[in-house]
Amino acid sequence: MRSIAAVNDFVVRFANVNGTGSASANNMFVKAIFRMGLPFSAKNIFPSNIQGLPTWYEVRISEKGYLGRRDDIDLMVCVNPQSLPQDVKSVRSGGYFVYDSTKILHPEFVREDITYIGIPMMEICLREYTDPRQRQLFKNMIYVGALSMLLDMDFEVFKGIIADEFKKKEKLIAPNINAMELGRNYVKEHYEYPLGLRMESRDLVGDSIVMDGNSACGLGAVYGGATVAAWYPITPSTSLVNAFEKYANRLRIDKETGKKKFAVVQAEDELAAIGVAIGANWNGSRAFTATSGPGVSLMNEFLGLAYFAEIPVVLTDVQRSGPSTGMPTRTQQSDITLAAYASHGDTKHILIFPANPKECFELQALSFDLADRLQTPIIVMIDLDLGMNEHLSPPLTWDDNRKYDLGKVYDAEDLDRLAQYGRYLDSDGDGITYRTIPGTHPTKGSFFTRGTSRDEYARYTEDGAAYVRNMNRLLKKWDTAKETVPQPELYQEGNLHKEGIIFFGTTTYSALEALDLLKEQGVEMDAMRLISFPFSKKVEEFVAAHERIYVIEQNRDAQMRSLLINELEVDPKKLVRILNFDGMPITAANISGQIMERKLKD
Amino acid sequence: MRSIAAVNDFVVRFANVNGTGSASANNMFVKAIFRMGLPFSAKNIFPSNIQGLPTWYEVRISEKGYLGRRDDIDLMVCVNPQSLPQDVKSVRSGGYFVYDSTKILHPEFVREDITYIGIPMMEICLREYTDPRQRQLFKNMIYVGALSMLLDMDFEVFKGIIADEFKKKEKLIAPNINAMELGRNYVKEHYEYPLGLRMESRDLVGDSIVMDGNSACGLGAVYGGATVAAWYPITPSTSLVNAFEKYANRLRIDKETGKKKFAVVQAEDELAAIGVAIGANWNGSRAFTATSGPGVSLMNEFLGLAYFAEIPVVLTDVQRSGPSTGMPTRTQQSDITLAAYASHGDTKHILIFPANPKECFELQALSFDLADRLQTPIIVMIDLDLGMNEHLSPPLTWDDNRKYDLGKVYDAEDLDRLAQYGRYLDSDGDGITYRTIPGTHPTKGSFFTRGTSRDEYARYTEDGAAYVRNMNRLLKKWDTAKETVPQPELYQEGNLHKEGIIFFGTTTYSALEALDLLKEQGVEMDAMRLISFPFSKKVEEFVAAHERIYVIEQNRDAQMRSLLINELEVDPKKLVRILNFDGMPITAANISGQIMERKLKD
Amino acid sequence: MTYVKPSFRHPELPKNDLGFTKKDYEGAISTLCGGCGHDSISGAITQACFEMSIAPHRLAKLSGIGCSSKTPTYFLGNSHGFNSVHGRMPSVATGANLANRDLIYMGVSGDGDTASIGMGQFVHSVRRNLNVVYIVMNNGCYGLTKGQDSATADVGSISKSGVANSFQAIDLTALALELGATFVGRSFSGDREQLIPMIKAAISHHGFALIDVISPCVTFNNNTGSTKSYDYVREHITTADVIDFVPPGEEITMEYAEGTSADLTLHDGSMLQLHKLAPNWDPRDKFAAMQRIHLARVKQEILTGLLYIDPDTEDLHDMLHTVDKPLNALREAELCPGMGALELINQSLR
Amino acid sequence: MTYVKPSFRHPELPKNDLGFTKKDYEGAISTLCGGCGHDSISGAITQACFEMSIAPHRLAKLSGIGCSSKTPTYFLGNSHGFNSVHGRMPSVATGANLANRDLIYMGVSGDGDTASIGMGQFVHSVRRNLNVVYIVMNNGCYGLTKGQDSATADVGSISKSGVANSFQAIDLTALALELGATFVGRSFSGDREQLIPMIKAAISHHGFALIDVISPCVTFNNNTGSTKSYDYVREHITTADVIDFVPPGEEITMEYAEGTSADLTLHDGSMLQLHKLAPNWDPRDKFAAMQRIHLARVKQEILTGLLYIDPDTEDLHDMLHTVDKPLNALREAELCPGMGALELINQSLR
Ligand SMILES: Cc1ncc(C[n+]2csc(CCOP(=O)(O)OP(=O)(O)O)c2C)c(N)n1
Ligand SMILES: Cc1ncc(C[n+]2csc(CCOP(=O)(O)OP(=O)(O)O)c2C)c(N)n1
Ligand code: SF4
Ligand code: SF4
Ligand SMILES: [Mg+2]
Ligand SMILES: [Mg+2]
Repeated sequence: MRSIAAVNDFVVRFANVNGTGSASANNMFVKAIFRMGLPFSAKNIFPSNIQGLPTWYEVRISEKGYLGRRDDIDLMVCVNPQSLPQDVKSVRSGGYFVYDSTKILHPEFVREDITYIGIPMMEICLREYTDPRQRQLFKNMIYVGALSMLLDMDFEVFKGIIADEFKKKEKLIAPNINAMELGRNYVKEHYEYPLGLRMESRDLVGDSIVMDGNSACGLGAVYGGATVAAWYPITPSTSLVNAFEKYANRLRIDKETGKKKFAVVQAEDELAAIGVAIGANWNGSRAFTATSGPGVSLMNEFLGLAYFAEIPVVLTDVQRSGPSTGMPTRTQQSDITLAAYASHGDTKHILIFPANPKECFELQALSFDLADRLQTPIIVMIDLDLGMNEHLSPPLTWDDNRKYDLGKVYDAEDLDRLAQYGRYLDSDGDGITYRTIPGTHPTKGSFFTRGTSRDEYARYTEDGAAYVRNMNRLLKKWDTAKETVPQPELYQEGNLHKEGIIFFGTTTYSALEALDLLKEQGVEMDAMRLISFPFSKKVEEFVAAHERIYVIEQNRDAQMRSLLINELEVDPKKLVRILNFDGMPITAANISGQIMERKLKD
Repeated sequence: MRSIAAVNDFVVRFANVNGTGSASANNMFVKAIFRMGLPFSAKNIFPSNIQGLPTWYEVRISEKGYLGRRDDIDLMVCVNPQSLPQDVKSVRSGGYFVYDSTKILHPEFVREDITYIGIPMMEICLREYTDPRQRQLFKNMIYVGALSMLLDMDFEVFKGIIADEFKKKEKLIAPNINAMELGRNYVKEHYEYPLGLRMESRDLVGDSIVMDGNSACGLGAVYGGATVAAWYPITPSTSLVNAFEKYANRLRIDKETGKKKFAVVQAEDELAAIGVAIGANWNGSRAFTATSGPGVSLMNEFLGLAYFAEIPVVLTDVQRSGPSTGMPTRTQQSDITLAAYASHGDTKHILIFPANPKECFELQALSFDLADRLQTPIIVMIDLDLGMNEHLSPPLTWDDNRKYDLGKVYDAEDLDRLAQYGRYLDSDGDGITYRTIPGTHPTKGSFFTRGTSRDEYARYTEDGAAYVRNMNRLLKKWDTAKETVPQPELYQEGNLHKEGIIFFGTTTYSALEALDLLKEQGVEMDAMRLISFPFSKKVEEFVAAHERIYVIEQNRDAQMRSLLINELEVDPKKLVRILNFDGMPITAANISGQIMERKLKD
Repeated sequence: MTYVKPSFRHPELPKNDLGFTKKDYEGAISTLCGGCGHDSISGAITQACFEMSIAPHRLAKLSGIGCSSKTPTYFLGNSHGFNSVHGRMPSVATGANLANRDLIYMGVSGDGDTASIGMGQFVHSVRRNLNVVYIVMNNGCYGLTKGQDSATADVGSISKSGVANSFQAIDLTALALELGATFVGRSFSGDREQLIPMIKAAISHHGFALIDVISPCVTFNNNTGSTKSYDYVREHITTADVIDFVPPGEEITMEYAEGTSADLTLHDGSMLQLHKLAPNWDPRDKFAAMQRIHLARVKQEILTGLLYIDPDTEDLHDMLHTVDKPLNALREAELCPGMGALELINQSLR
Repeated sequence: MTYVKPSFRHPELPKNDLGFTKKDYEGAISTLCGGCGHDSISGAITQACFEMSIAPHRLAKLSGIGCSSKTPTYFLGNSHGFNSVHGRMPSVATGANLANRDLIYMGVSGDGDTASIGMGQFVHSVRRNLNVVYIVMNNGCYGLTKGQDSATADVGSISKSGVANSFQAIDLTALALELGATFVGRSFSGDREQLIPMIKAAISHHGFALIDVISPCVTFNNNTGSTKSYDYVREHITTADVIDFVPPGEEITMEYAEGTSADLTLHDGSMLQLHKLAPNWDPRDKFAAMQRIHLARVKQEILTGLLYIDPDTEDLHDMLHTVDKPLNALREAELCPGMGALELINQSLR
């Protein structure tokens, strides 16, 4: 049997039991990779359950810096008897299987083509520790220790991480290091190390940070000036609002009084959550809510109100696998159609697609400017993968000279200057009209906001002509939005090839890797990453400039492709579907495979 | 001044005050036209108000049998001083203006180019009646009387109508006839009659009936076997459920006990309404709900559940002008995108588009078969115009040999025969699986219905492969549905021309009339009426067979056109938008005008 | 169509402390049915705000959907208003209130808007002791959709179509009490003397103030047999107390007999004198209030008056510990931590 | 992943009147946290249905979303179940009940599912006296989303993260009483003796039967300071009465002292013996029940027991006058009026 040999380029998967504190141990493993200067990607594959069911943690180390998922598992660390049968199967031929050898492995699980490394983790724990809780926790540190030995990882780095980790509980430092050593020593005594799989320190991560997208969005909302957050708990968006509150409690407390310069309301449901956000924005505060698919469905009526009454509001949709409750702990990009056209009647909404934590931070913050500028809902579309997994990301930056763009708002002086104020008068010809905030002026500028048809002076009307004028102005505003929203990212100067690929959000990592895979097979194409809907001239030009474009997305019905066809009036034949919707992040091999398959058909 | 002269081909508009009982008088006028054997269309143009605001009633008489709206008003009957200024303006040159001359007309409202016919309605009432309520009611009969004289209508017909109307309150017959005579006599004494506008009896309506679409849908639900109706009041769908209850109370009472073979629940909101309908269908009853745009928005989450858990349910959307509260008493076809893709995740829903009361009856009834057969929501899409206005329609028919298609349901015997029951096993290969109804068998066939991902045996799973199998099976079911739903109507044998038009629902009347107008201008094209979404082979072929197709619809964003592009992968350039979205039913002149304009561009 | 009134100034019109006349507190001409109870309530709101000298821009009107929810167009034309969606006024009001704690929020709803589709939001805005005046124009039916029974229609009440309602009525005052509302009153659109001071008290109250106003629908629910008709209400109404509202600063002129009256100081310094109280009945005793409501229900009486008040409570802002300055007045300097703080965060993420 | 239990038959297992063993009433192995109160309630439901000899297919399970709403997978595996969407179980149950009045409907929900997102539907299913057993597995938090406070969390209760809740708790029993519920009980997941007969009584009750079961969340809300922890509940629990459930036919064996017990005959002929009653307290007296609940609240007691029952009431079907035969059993012949009737209708439309 030939065992796999690789340096800084392989996939390790941990099989744990949900709710046994394995997360922190696994995180240390990843932190160590990071501090050894190696690019990685880590995916939590967890059940919709609180305790007891199998959960996996998958880590890819990539010297080349590929941050997408890769399918085959080179090394499996199985600490969960319940999932052991499938875990054994999932190791690639030539791979390694690390397991708790306290109980001997049943013969039926012994494969000829992989290497087994048994570590009697429970046995060691029973010997070393008495407190059952300790036994569970340190068991995790033992396998991390063993791994560090097997994979030739820098133990000093681990010591540093443990020291940082327990800064506040110093007496936990030694025991944790000791637990790791138990694992390291067992390996020393019983196995040849390192394995064919090894890590070598490099300097490849520069000043990058490690952060999950939800935390970045939450922090972005703090920087973007959000003062009101209303939400209802739902996986995978819960941690976004939690992060906003955490950071706000740190950065938004009034020095003198200790009072809060923000308000977080846990609403009774999603209808109320967006209602609160709309009410606050209407009244001049920057407010937002965050949810996932089911919540967006419930927010439909309010989104239509905000579109038609032209009230700014920011909504972040952390997408999960639908429809309905679907697979609530799996990822997908499948709320696109709903978000783009949410609510009855003729409506269109602005969507923003961050692709990494840095963008989550920047675009979440920017969304408040966009909402105020365009006076309409801004829907930030991320997904479970970006929101809940930790990603290697460029550091966050903020220009201290930046001013919030509050959009077109008349203050008291403006109103005194005006002969007559018309809330829906398109005085600038860009489709965007001037609003006033309650409390501005005792006798001028007040108006009545409503979801019913009204004239330029916000007066109720059933006059068809006035209605049509207003609906057409909203289209004009839509055109203005196209060039106001963040522009797409192009990955080449000009267009070099006949074919192109379009992708967005978490599809980016694997799409870029796929370009390399294709190149290896002699296939080259141009690439564009969408960041916003509606699509700007740039997007239109890219599509026009290519004979065929592969649209890569993570849903069944090619929802983004439909938006491109509808809004750009493109011939569908030109846009090829490249899809993955099994709830796991799409891989580069999958993308390049589908593209090559399609090309063979030609 | 040349006054308009026309026989059986003109438009009369009544300007009344909302809530003054003018409706019944105006209806008599229409009934008379009908009984004189003349085709007509009647539109109620009412405010979102209960009492006091202006309301209009527009009647078109068309010997040629055109049933769509026509714009210019030939004769205005103005009984509302509030709207008189705009009413005077709206009469076409050469037209007639009938008004209450009790007060003399202010000079500024006197036009040179129209004929004024003053009837001192209030004065006559004050003279003839003491009771104020009578004065108001009979005032309406007086102008109807006057009109009958001016337009040369058969008074005997009116007498018959009044006799029928007051069958149960006979002593009201004479006074009403008398009131009409007051009007007739005043005309006799003061004016030349008939006017240039006249009606002559014909035999052009055959065995047609006059009915509104909501009543027809309500009756269709009775015939379709609906036993549970859950709803929440909203204009313009309220009268649909009211009609179901009215007819059910007449036709669904158990002889012996006097008890009801149906249940109507006024729910607390639309979420509950569709929840009740879904619960009842899940438990083996045929149940439905009806609402309008705002309700559909609120039903999004439940629609996704019914799609994914595969529960039959029928929803009728009586569309009104959106977005948000919009113009609640105006018509539109603008919920199409929302209905087709309602809810988060990858979802698609079946839509049915009746075009007249006969179809409302038949298709509403058929929807229950479709829902049971396809185990998914069936959304019947009508609009305010079809739902609330009375339409000339072929008589309703029902085949007494017809059996309800309850779809794939296992009973106790089936289950005893089965080795193992799998709720989501595609045993027939058409994507449709077998369900069981609670209470069927003590130990076999029970399963757990859920909105989460599950395997073929309805067991919860987070396995991506099982999830994908299920989602692909739903697509297979979607393909099955294409040929299961009602097929489009073609208006020619084979394809005769290079161009074609596509229309649906209430757009039909004017689209067909527009074909004649175009022909007069030497332009001929093929026509197809869509009745269902998804689109079948037939639709695909029609689109493929033409170089250019004009898609006629009543919304801003060309929503049906988008469905055609998305689902049939058509080049958008081929499909030309013909739109009207001012809340009034689209006219033939508007359609042919837009088409000619477009052709001039070529 | 909303008609804008010709608002020519009558110099002789009486002015309030701010120099505004009654006209400055009026709205567009009502398009409701003649005689609709809702119009009387609009009048009472106008009068109360005029007399309290509330600067029009210091008050915001919020409503859902319905004839009742249309009324904000017909009063306080110089105040911002928001006619939101059906049943969701409470959440919009919550957001507005969080954005600016300094304004007065006048929430107007109907029995359908609140007791049916809006029940969830109503319950939770009470729970949060949101600082709003919450007026329910209660006619026992859905006026705007032509008179269907609402959830506040009494069992046995006959609708215009002659059908008797068979479902339990929801008593919003009792419900609010059970949920911990801090100000609960009931009144009748036909009783301005009672309604105007009650509205003033509600405006002065710091926290959630519910006023359930029986407001007959003349078009759909004023028939004999209806328990929400003018006649029925007039015959069955009883009052728990009479309210004198004494603005901050002004002093109390009236004296009332011991045990039959109670004086309360409200958050904004105004005084409330409740008199003609039933013997040993204290509007601060929640359980006694519940008892009275239930007794009245048994006796088929419509009990009106200020039924319960807890004059000093914590509202949502107090519970969330938000700064005193309105959140919508905070700017970059106060909101954005800047690059410095961000650098530290980056550090912590390596 | 749901594990199907190996259900090999133990011949010696006791059988009930229908010849079913306890196993026939069990479900899949629970995936809830070890020690979760919800599992005890599942056990009690299983036991009650086994002892009552309910044919598995004569009962349907309905729930919303949450750990609590997952439990129907873990009991009565031979009964149909519907795990619907969050907070909407009441409407789905209403539809199911309307379709077939002959089945027993076991609705299971959580405090989040009912008191937050589901409040509106809960209130209105009470109002319609829907004939369901409505069990709230009440742990004062959102278990499945990792322990946020729910609307039933008491003021001052400390969450696992150490924060004290500042919002009023919603007491579902008091709320249901105020709304006219006809069967209101409260129990504790740890008290099978009380819970099992209460569930039997609820099943036998004709109309809406609420059982609010305090059911600690061991993972997120069992910490000291939490008022929903096992320890706190055990320390503060009191019982209003003890229930003996006597199935139809069987006769009463126990005799209890005058004034401290009450015998009730339920709709299905079964008997209910309530004893150890507090002096002069009648569970049929709604207002007395409210009073007791409020007193207990003041004393910080968790009052359990059958708090109120009205044994003979009209349920939704009675109020709608539907036929006795289940609506889902009616076929064309009974439902479709046919062409004859249609011809008359056509006539009337000319
Ligand atoms: C989501 C939604 N559902 C239904 C409606 C239709 N609708 C408008 S007003 C109303 C009820 C109003 O009743 P109430 O709140 O009591 O006000 P009232 O007219 O009686 O004053 C309804 C059901 C709507 N506008 N929106
Ligand atoms: C529309 C919607 N919003 C939010 C969620 C997320 N969610 C799942 S369970 C739950 C709360 C459950 O709390 P509870 O009903 O008390 O059940 P428990 O887990 O405590 O037993 C929430 C908010 C959801 N599934 N659907
Ligand atoms: S319908 Fe009723 S509630 Fe509406 S305006 Fe008329 S009287 Fe008032
Ligand atoms: S999280 Fe709490 S409620 Fe959920 S299963 Fe665990 S203990 Fe039970
Ligand atoms: Mg009302
Ligand atoms: Mg809970």
